[in-house]
Amino acid sequence: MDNTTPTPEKKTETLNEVVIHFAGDSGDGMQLTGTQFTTSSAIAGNDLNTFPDFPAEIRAPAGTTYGVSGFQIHFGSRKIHTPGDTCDVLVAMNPAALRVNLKHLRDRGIIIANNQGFTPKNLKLAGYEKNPLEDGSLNNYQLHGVDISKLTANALEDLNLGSKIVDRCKNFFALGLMFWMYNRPIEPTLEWIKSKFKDKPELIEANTRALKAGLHYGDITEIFTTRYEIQPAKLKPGTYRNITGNAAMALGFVAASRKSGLELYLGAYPITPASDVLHELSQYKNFKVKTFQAEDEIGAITAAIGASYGGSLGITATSGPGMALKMEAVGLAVMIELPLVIADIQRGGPSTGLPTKTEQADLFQAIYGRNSEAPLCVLAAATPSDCFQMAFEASRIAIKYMTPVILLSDGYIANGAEPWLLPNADELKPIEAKFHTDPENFMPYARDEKTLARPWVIPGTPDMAHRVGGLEKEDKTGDISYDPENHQKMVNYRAEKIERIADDIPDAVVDGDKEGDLLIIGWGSTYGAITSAVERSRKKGKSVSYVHLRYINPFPKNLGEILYNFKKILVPELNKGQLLNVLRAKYLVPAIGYNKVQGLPFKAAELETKIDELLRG
Amino acid sequence: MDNTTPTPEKKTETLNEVVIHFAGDSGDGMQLTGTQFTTSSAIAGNDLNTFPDFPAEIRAPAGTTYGVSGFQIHFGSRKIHTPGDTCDVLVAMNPAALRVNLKHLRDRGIIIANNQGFTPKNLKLAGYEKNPLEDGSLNNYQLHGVDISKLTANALEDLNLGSKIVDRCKNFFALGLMFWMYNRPIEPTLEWIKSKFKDKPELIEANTRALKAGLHYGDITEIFTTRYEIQPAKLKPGTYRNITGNAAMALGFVAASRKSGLELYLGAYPITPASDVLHELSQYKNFKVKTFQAEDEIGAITAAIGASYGGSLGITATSGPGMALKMEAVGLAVMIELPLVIADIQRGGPSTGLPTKTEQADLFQAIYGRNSEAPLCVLAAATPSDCFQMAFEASRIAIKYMTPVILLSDGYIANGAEPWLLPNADELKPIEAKFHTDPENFMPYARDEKTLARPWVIPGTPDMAHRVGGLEKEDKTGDISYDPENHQKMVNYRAEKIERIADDIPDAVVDGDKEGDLLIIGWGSTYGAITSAVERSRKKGKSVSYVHLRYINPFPKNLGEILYNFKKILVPELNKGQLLNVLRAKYLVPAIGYNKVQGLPFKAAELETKIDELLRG
Amino acid sequence: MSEAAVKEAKKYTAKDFQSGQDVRWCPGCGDYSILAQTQRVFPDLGIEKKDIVWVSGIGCSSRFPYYMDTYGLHGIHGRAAVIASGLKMARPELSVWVATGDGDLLSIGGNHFIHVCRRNVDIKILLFNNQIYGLTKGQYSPTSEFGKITKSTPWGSIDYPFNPVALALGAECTFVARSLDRNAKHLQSMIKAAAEHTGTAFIEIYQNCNVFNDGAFFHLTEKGQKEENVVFLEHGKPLVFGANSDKGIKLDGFTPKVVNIENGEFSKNDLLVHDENKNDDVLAYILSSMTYDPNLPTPIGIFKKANKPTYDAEMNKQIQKAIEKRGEGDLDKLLHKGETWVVK
Amino acid sequence: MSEAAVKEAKKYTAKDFQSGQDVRWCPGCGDYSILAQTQRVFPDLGIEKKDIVWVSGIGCSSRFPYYMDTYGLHGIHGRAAVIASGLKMARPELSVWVATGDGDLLSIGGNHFIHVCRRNVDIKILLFNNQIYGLTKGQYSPTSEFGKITKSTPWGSIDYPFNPVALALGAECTFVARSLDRNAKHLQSMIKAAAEHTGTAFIEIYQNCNVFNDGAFFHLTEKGQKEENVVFLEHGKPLVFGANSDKGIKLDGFTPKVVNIENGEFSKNDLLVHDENKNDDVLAYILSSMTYDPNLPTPIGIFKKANKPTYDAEMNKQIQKAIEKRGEGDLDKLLHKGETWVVK
Ligand SMILES: Cc1ncc(C[n+]2csc(CCOP(=O)(O)OP(=O)(O)O)c2C)c(N)n1
Ligand SMILES: Cc1ncc(C[n+]2csc(CCOP(=O)(O)OP(=O)(O)O)c2C)c(N)n1
Ligand code: SF4
Ligand code: SF4
Ligand SMILES: [Mg+2]
Ligand SMILES: [Mg+2]
Repeated sequence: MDNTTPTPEKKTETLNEVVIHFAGDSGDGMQLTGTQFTTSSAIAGNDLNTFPDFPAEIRAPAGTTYGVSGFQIHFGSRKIHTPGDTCDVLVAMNPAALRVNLKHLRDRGIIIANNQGFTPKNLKLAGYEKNPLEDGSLNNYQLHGVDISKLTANALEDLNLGSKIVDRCKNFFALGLMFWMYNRPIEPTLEWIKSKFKDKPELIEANTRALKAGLHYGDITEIFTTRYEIQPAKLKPGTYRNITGNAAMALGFVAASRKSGLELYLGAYPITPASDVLHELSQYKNFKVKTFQAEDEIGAITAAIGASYGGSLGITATSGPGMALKMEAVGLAVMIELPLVIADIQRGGPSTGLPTKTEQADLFQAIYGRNSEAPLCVLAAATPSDCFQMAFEASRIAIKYMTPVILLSDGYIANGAEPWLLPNADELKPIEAKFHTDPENFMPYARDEKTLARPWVIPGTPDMAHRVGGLEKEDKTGDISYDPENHQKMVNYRAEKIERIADDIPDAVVDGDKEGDLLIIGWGSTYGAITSAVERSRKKGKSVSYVHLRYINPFPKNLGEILYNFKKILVPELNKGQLLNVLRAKYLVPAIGYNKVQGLPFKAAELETKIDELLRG
Repeated sequence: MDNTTPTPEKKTETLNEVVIHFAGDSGDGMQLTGTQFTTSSAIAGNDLNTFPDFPAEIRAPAGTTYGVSGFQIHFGSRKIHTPGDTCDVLVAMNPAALRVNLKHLRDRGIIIANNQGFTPKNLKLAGYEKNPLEDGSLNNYQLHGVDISKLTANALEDLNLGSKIVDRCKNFFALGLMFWMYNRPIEPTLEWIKSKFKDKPELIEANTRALKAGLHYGDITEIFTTRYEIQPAKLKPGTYRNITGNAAMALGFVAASRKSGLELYLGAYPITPASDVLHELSQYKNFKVKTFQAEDEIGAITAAIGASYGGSLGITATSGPGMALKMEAVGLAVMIELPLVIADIQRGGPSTGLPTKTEQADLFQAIYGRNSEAPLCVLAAATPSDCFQMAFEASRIAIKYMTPVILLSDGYIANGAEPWLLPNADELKPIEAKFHTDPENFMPYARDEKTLARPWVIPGTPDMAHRVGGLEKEDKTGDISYDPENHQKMVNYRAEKIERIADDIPDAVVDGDKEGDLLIIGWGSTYGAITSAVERSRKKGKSVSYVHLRYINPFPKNLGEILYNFKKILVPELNKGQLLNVLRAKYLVPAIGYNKVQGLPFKAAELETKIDELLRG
Repeated sequence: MSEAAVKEAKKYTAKDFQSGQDVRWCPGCGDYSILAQTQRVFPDLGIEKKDIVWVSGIGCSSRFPYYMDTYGLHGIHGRAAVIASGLKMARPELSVWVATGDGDLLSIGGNHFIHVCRRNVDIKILLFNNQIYGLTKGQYSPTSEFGKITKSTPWGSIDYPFNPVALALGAECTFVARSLDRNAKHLQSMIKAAAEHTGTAFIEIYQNCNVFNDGAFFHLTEKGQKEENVVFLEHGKPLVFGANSDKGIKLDGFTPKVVNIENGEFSKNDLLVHDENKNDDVLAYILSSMTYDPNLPTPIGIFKKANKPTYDAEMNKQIQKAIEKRGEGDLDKLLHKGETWVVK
Repeated sequence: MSEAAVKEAKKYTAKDFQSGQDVRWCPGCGDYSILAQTQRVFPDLGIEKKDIVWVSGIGCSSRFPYYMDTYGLHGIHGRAAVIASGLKMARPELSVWVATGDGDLLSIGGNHFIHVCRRNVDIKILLFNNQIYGLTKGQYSPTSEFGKITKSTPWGSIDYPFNPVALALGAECTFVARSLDRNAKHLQSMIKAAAEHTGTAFIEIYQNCNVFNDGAFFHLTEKGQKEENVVFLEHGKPLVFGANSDKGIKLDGFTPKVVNIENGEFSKNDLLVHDENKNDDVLAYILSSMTYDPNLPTPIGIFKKANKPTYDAEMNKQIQKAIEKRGEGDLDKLLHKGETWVVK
């Protein structure tokens, strides 16, 4: 910030939290803009939460409402749990972006609109008869039409770049303006530009200029009279990094590999929103991570099974439709009792559904979606950074119990980001992974007394050749057996083994009073919204308690007790009541659901209203 | 029965019911023997029930216990619901057959053993140190060692056949002996032999001679002093035919095709115990039945979807592992809302499991086993002949509601047989199948007010071209839509459509009192065993009521009411409690399960004991 | 089809095949041209619009059916060929087309592809081969070149690519061709030829994905490069190529070699003459083996065209035969088949 | 492998490879011979028993691993090739073998098969081709002949069979061979050659299912017939066959023809000479095209043997390269990568 010109007097206001929504065409770079703002805010010490929301098409036709790509960031000086129900600032690069997102803007909220985007064609595509920037329809907001495209072009004028390239820089102008308005450091973005375009100096120059032009525009123009300051959040001391759920999950697996001494093997087939797990892991070759992009999801999981058989930590990552395809193979893994982690990054369905939208509707599939009695462990991550922890935990359980584990995440936390307090590698508990090598009395299906795990003997071990497979196994020997009593015994063992995992996981923790009128039970990515809603309700003096489940099969052992101490139980889910169903069947409690299936996360306010309603009624 | 020689005086006793178990090596033709005895008994007017039980290997090594193939038939002059908990007669062709089945023989029961099968080698393979036919260990039974192989060879001596061929005829000798003992007509078997071997006259002669030799042996030998008579059962008047579940199911589909006017299209991939549905249907080409043996289960179901899209009644049939593979495609069918019937002939699992054994553990998979919210209708057949009715019903619902329907059967009723009171084709209700052809205001996702079904418009219809697919659809237009509210609406529609089927199915019927101490709820193939157990318990004066469910999703509307009128609810299932779970979750009743996962059907006695226990405790 | 019917069908123009749905591909995507050529050539096929169905899987390319004003089924990933097979068996009178991508057809859908070829179901398959996964944002595909750096292979891919033409030949496809998104005329002629073929017709279309794999085929499509890098296969004609038609392909044993036909050493008469109707596939194999050879031009055109009864026709013939033999099925008789008895 | 190790491994006899499990195939099944030849030849491979793994799918043939006293994984239907691929990538030092059937490998497993060929994963695939589904009791398979009457095709099948050799070639498999269950010596030599090949090795073994498809290959295996119907492919040798070695195969253009070499018209010198190492696949294709031709003998032997880096080796090389370039991964550094900040 060297070459700033003298500026008109501006005042600075301090805010506790702010929500900004960047929106434009799929090609307008809104995801990038959002990410840069996120990094900068994280480094400024704010807590934050983000929600990228984009169409399934790569570049949907310009100007259409279904082609709008958005990125919402919520940051503040207090703990931030959600990307925000409504936004304070809407940056709209075109009329479609305005049309789609205006309903989320709070009363008197700020609109920054790119005047050049509001062409007659774009207005028509968005369904506006008149230009809303001009017809007074936005009087209820603080409307700022800015010549973003034009000002960007002016700033780059003497660089002699093509008009397309110039136009692509406009998002940096918008970013610069927001940096100005919220007093963010620009250095991280300047660094990013430099490394991103390291072979294209003209683009470094262009984007840097656009960014600074936006920044200076805030300074010099008279439209903007106020800058805002958001103090750093009081976060736990330590080193932080901003992370998305998929990146965190990949790291969790690498950590588990290191801490167990097992090589990591990922079999995967690309699918939204799980592909980033593959992309991340395929970079870590120097961690001896093997990644195999298979011909399909069945190949992906069965190759991972082959690798696990060979002594690797075999994992696979996918989303709903791919998950459905893997289920026959999951049954094999249940039968041959090898470690395997199957990550399901859920998305909107059924069928191809809404590939880029979020949902929590694969819980049934995870618990029940296989032929016959094929029990396994099911875990669910709560936040982006929790994906690290749960990937590590899933691996630990898979190895210790010689079982497949399904780890549920979803599009919302997979792509969303939050500051992550980095663990030190040394602090992570080692995972004991032992290959059995003693041929004396070796039985492939003998079981550990406590865990009921069978021994893991890998090819290459002398004098312990044996055969495993999907036909029913004889107890201990592992030979093929069709014997009725043996079958019953083995079915029971497999179920009991999973049940016993409950001895090895933390008790469920009640956030709030241990008994009362209302208990909320949540799982997965709704953690943030529920936490916010519960906090708000408590502030209003309501007694609401909250249990968030990361362990879904088996449940924590104390869950039953907890449930029976509340008059009402509410289970909010982004599905039609799947955890609800499991809880009701198991504990026979008259829990009720709060369900939303719209491809979107909960808003804290929706939940707050529901809580009010329940505590009133 | 022309050339019978004068026989020693034999007495004839009348019995109400008899259970015979034929057992031998996989290659001994026991399945055939059982089937022939079944036909003959059916024609003799008895009610009956059968249970074929064989290993997964085609011809497992001779003499081994795991290679034993068995066929049990229960027939009588009263209504017969099960193949019998224990047998009265055990025909054992070798020591392994004896070893495996002796535990099922009742006290003082009859053993007919083939002396020649009890060679030292076979005795050893079966784990006998001494010959049980000689060591007195079978004193508790009516033991008859018969030189079956030798006598057969004698009878065929002058035919100059190879010894292998001669040996293969021995099962007909055993059959003949049983025919004699239970006074069965031999004509049907003679007919069968003639048509089966129509190109091999020497085999007609050989098998006929063996059969008659067995028959005459009973007559002339002094070992057997008693013949038994079993009066015809008092069955509903009408024409009967003996039928297995898979054959009945195939006919049910053909009937639905005829009654709807839709061509039947089966996409299938062979898998035990479902392959016979393919085999049966592929014969009916003159009914315009198209059968396609696909490259795999995914190809099978997706081809059927293609056919349904073209206006056929698309169906597919499989078992557990194949079912798992189809689930992604089932989701597509849910989304594009076309008629489709998916028959799952359940078998022992998980994974490859016990392919030739029975189980009821795919209920979860049927209801829940897909990504996201993909509701569909689930039906279950109760008996072999009920497979006809339920296949017809599944087709009706699929067509009327434009939805996939899963029809559950299992290995036990699929291969088991019972007399079937034949419906007349005219009596079967027509199924209305209408293709929409009016382009005026046509909307591919407009809905019938009552059923919520969308219109079925098939390619070839002028001026109604439209596109369907697995991405979320816009209400009415069917265009792609990622709109949140629309998604919620469509998710709700799909759920509601399935719920409404409840208006269109019969109420659940309580067998017994409408309230009381104990209600049993069953589904699928356990019908016979539960019915028998309930009958027996009632005879003992206990008040037990019984509801058998053929409609599982949705449940009959009155089911809730029924449940609340009983103190205890017992749900016997051949799984670890799947229907139980669904009932508990939905109605919050403290139902308990009685579960067995042994690859075998329930015995009535087991259930009786459980009932006693519950009514005592 | 009667001539009158052809005429009747001829009434269409390209516009009649536009569904009116917004086309949601990236600006500049090669898919637009394939769509345009299809819409341009379909009026000439003499098929009634109502009888045309497009089936697809999942991918950018698989959005194709939405943009054609015909019947359409946008299926699930990899299954288009077998969905289409089921439809064609059920309704042999329909004209069934598949739009698919290199991931959709050759990765997850590879099995259905080789089986439909083997069975010779009468459907037409247009493979939009952009050598990349477009819709999932740029992972390498089974046709990507060895060593390709993509999101999922930051250290370079280590898979050898399929040669889709060779694979189709190995699976005994009866019509195998290759074309280019940017050669409108050629693409039109291939689509037409596929339509005219009875049996499985497979066209591999090299398609530019300007977002994730821009320029993959520029050496075959752009002026100044394509002349030296493409050789067009024309039935009965020698294989000539080069900006000045100065080169040709000559066989050396089984091995195709480039020769100069202008400098006097060789003439057109020495060149390999294309014969798309050879009843063994050897010539087609030889031509297909040129595909990834950097020293040879890439063959574009029809590799093979063979006659063989189709699966769908055989299926329906069998039904006719059964009806002739047994009479049209009588449900009552069927129910009463086998051993029955009467209880009074 | 060092010579000492070879010697050490040589200690085995066929018996050492018998697992002691009861063999549960039907008496007379061709699978017994394949098992016996494998057990006979394995001691000669110089591989330690502990390092051998057999992987299979589902089918009669897929029970094979139970009977070999090595490590074994009996997988699920159709997935053996890719399970084995995963294992081999994870443990490149193992010797990984696949036992599979024509249904398992070519029907449900077709896609994994062509992809493993394309990738050249160093596994050995033994296809027990009995042209029938054995374990499910006799439905036709993708290699059954057209018109075959089976339980699922009582009116005759209407699928054209795959030619597995051609399919493997189309998918660019690096080692392609064919053998016979009843020719012990030949089968042994093929298994040995496969073991010696580095890369995907595919052997199609014609196998008699005496219960559901008895005699399917008797013309190739039984005395009095086989002599006229089989031509053995031997590297560098002309294609001679016939009871009196009086016939041979000569190329007419690309078309193989039977000629008599005894009556003076032709001699051995006119015959096609086999070359299994040709770096294009054309000769292999020509030979494979003889398979179903009733006028030609069936080629048995190695069709193709080519050198190409394997997928598993490349994968592990890439890891070495990454470690060299970046140093062995440090978890703490990885966690702290990118933009971090400190809260105090
Ligand atoms: C079962 C399943 N797996 C994965 C996906 C994700 N997916 C959608 S399209 C696609 C590949 C697209 O590549 P291609 O077929 O080449 O089409 P393109 O987009 O390049 O035209 C993938 C992997 C899916 N939709 N369903
Ligand atoms: C997913 C699945 N589908 C179907 C089956 C049933 N099945 C078992 S083996 C088999 C085919 C066997 O044929 P092949 O591979 O030729 O082996 P063979 O028995 O002839 O040796 C089939 C269809 C199965 N086990 N799993
Ligand atoms: S991503 Fe590539 S293939 Fe897909 S629409 Fe864009 S340019 Fe076309
Ligand atoms: S069914 Fe055929 S392939 Fe299977 S074991 Fe018996 S003979 Fe062998
Ligand atoms: Mg592609
Ligand atoms: Mg086979």
